[in-house]
Amino acid sequence: MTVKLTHEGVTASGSELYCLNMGPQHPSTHGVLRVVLELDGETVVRAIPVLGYLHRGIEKLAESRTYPQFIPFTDRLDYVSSMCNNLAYCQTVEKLMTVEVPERAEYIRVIMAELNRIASHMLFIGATALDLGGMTGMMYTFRDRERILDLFNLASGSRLTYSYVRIGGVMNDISPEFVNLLRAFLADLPGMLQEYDDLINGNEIFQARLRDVSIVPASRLVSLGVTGPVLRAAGIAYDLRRKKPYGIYDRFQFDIPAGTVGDNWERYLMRVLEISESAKIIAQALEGLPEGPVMAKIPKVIKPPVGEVYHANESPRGELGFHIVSDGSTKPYRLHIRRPTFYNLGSIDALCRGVKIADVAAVLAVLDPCMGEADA
Amino acid sequence: MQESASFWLGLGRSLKKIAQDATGSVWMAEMIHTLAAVVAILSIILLSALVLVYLERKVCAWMQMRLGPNRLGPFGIFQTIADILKLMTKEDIQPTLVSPIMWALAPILLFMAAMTTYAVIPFDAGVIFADLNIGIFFFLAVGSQASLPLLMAGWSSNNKYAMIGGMRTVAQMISYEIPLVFSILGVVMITGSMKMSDIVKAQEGLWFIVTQPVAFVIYIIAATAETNRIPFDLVEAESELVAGPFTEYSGMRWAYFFLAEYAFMVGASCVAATLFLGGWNGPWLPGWIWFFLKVSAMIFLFMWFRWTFPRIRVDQLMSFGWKVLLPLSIANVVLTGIGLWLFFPLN
Amino acid sequence: MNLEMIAAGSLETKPEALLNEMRQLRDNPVFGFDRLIDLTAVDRGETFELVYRLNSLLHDRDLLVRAKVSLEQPTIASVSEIWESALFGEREVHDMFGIVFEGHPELEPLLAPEEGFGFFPLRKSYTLPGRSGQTDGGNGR
Amino acid sequence: MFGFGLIKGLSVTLRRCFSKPNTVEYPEERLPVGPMFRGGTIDLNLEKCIACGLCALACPNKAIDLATEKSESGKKVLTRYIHNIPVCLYCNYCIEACPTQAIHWTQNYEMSCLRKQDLMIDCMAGKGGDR
Repeated sequence: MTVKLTHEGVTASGSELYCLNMGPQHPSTHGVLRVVLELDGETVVRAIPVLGYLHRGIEKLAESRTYPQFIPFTDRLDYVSSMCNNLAYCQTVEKLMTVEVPERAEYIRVIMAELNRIASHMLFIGATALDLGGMTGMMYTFRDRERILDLFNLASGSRLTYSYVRIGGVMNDISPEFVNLLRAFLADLPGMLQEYDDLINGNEIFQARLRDVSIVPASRLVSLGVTGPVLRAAGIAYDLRRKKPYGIYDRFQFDIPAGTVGDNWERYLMRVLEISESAKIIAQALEGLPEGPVMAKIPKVIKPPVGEVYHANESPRGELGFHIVSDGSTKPYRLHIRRPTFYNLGSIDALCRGVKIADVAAVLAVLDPCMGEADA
Repeated sequence: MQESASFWLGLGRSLKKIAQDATGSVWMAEMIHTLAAVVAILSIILLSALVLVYLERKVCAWMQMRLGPNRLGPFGIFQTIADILKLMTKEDIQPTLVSPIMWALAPILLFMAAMTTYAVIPFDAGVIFADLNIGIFFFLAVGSQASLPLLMAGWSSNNKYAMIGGMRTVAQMISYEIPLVFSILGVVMITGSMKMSDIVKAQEGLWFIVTQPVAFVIYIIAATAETNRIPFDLVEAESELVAGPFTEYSGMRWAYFFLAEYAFMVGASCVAATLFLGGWNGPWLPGWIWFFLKVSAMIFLFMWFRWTFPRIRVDQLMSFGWKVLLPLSIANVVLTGIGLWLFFPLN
Repeated sequence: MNLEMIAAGSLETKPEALLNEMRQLRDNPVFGFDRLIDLTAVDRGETFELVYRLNSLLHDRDLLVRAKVSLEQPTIASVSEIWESALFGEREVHDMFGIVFEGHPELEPLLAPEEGFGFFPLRKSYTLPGRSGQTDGGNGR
Repeated sequence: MFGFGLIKGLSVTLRRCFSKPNTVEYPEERLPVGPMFRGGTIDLNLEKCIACGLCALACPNKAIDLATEKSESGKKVLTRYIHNIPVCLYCNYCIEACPTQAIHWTQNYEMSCLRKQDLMIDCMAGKGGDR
C-alpha cells in the first residue's frame, strides 16, 4: 500500500517528525510484516502496518480443492499452531455435515490442540525474550518446544505441518509410547516454566521493559476486533473454549487467565499462565481418554449439504473462525477464514502510539503475529 | 613478583640494548623500543579480539546448551580465522548516499581511540607503555572519544537506524561517563594519585574492591554501558535498530568496529582489574598472569551479563544513569572522603 | 428492525439502511453488539453478499448481518466508524472483491500490492490460472 | 528486591554453562525420523501398483503426475509417475489413498539440489526414490 505520511507536521514541542520503515526485513517483525513508524525523536506518533508480503490466496485456493484436500492448507496458515487450525477447519466441516466424532478422537484432538497451544506459547515466550535482547531465553523455550514437536512427529509424522486432525476424526490413533512421552513432558513442564520464570519473567529488566507500556482501554481493543490473550490481558476473560465450548471442552476444568491493567507485561503473562492451564486440560484429557475408534464413518467423497456455516476456535492467537459456504459439491463455494492475527495487527497503531521505538519491538512481540495467518 | 616482571622488562631492555648496539644511537634504540611496544599492544588487541570472538561464541553456546563453533580445528578454535578471512575477502560496499570521508574515517577513528587507551594499562610491574601521572584520566578521556566516531558513522551512513543509533551513543556515553568517573574518583582519593602504577601499588595489601564495593558495582554497570554491551547495548540494539551505526558497514570496515568494541571491552576489564582487583598483585604466580586472570574474569562477567539479560529501554537507561547511578556514585565519593578524613586525617 | 431475526441470529438488511441499523445494533443496549468479529463477502453470482459477523460481549450473543450489493456497482457504506475492526476487514474485501466502502478513511490495498492485483481474486469471474509448466490449466490446480 | 531476579537469571545461565549441550551434531549424528515420518520422495512399488490413479486424485496440489496406458493383456499399466517435490505438501494423502500400499515415503530428508528440475522425481526410474 502507499503510505501517506503527514511528516510535514511538527509536534507541539516544535520538533519535526520523521518516518522509519520497520520491515519487511527486520530482526523483530516476526516474518514479513512491515510497520511504517512516524516518529518524534524516539517516540512513536503513528504506526502503520503494511501487510500482504506473504499473501498466497488461500481462500481462493480452497475453492478449487475438495474439503479434505484443504486441510494441508490450514497447516500453512498459522504455522506455529497447525493443530488448532486443522481442528477449527475440520470442526467447521463437521458442523456443516453434522458428523458425530468418536469420543477417543475428540480427546486426542483436545490433547493435540492444547499441546500445540503450549508449543505456540513457548515460541512466543522465546521470541519475546529475543525481541527484548535476551537471546538465551529463546534457546531454552525452543529446546522445550522441541519435545512437543517430537511428540507431534510421533503421532502425525510431521513436525510442523501436521494435517493430523481430519474430517470425522484424526489421522491415526496415538500410541502408548506417545502417551508415556506426553506424561513425561507434563511432569517436566513445571520445571521448564520455573526456568523461564528464573531467567525471563523474573528478570527485573524484562519486567521493566514490559510493565505499563502501551496500555489501551479494553473498549478500544473490543472495537478493534482484538481477540485472544491480548484482549484477555485487558480484563475481558473472553475465551471461546469457555464461552462457546466446541468439541468436548465443556468437560474440562480450567481457568481463563485475565489481566487487570492490560499492559504488555500482562499480555505476556497471559501466555505463561495459559501454558499451565493447557497442561491441566491435557492431564484431564489423558485421564479420561477412552478406547475406541478415532475416525467416524464418513463417506469417501465428502459432499456437505448446501448451506453456510461459521465455526470459531480459540487458537493461541485468538478467535480463529472458518466461514464456509457450500453449494453441495465436493468443493467449498466460498471459504473465508477469520484470522486472529489479521485483526490483532489492526491494533498496532493503537498499541504503538506514544511508546518508544524499542517498545514497538515489544508490542509486536506480545501481539505474537504469525504472518502466514495474517496475510493468508 | 619481581622475577617475572623482570622477564618482560628484561626483554624490553635487551631489545633496547641490541638496537643501541646495532644502530649506535640512543634515540633510534628508544624509537625501536617504543615501536616494539606499540606492536605488542596492537597484537594484544588483535589477539584478544581473536580469542574473544571465539570465547564469546563458546560461552554463549554453553549458556544456551549448544556446542558453539566446532567445525574448524579442534573445538573449532580456528573459527575466528575463518571469519577474518571471510571479512577480508568481502567486497567493500559503500552505499551510494553516504558521506564518504566521514563514513570511511569512523571505523578507523574508533579503533584508534580503543587502541590509545591501552597506553596506560599496567600489564605487570613496570610493563606499561606510558606510566602517565594522569593515567586513569587519560584512559577516561581517550575512551570517551568513542562516542564521536560512532556518531560520525551514524550520521554519515544516511540511514535512519544508524542515525538513531548514533544519537543514542552520544546520550548514553555522556550519561554513563559521569558515574564512571565518580566511581573511579573514590579509588583516586584513597590512592592520592592518578598514576596507574601508584594505584596498583596501593592495593598490595587490600584490593579496592573491598574498600570500594559500591564503586566497583557502579564501575561495572557504567563500563557495560560504555562498552555498549547488553543490557546497555542500545547503540546497536539488534531487535530495534538492526545494527545501529554499523548498519551500512560490511567487510573489514565492520570488522574494525567489531575489533574496537572488543578492544574497549578488554580495556574496561583491564581498568577494572587495575583499579579494583589489585592489578598485577597476587601471590605465587607472576604478575602478568595474575593480571591476565583478573581481566579474564571480568570479561567473563561481561559475557555472562550479555547472555543472560534483556536490553534496557532508552528512557530507562537515561533515568537509571542520572537518577540512580549518579547520586549513588556521588554518595560513594562523599563517604570515601569522610572515611579518609576519619582514618587518615590530613596526611 | 426485525427483532425475531436478531434473536435468531441472522439479519438481512438493505445496503442503504446498513449504516443506520448497524449503529443501532451497537448503541442500543438491547442489542449491544460491541464487536465486529469478522467481515467478508460472498460472490453469489448476481450479487455480492456482504457478511458482517457481530458479537455482543454484554449479552454473549452473535448476529450475522447480510447485505447485498450489485456486481456492477459494488458500493456500500463503511462501518469502520462504528467498529474499528472494519478498517482492516473492509480493506481486505476491497482488495479481494473490489467492493467500495464509502466513508472508509483509507481504502488502500492491504493484502494486495500498492497498485492492487489488477483483478479481484475472490470474484467468481476470476479463475486461477494453472500452474506454469502444467497442461491442465483452468481449474486452478 | 530489585536485583534478585537478575542474580537468579545469572545463576540459571551459569548452571546451564555446565549442563550437557542439547545440540545434535547433524551430519555425523542423526536423529531418528519417527515411525510415521512424512518426507522425502515417494517410493513406488511397481509390482503392487495397479495404476488406479487414486494417489494423484487425492493430492491437493497435483504433485503427482501420473500417466497410464492399456497393456496388451488389457491391464492398466503406469507409463509415467513423477513426484513433483516443489509443490508437494507432504500431507500423506496419496499414501493413505493407495488401495494396495504400493507407495511409501523414502524417509530421505536430504533433498537439497541445485536445480528445480532435480526435484521432479521420476519414481519409476530404477528403483524409484533415489536421485
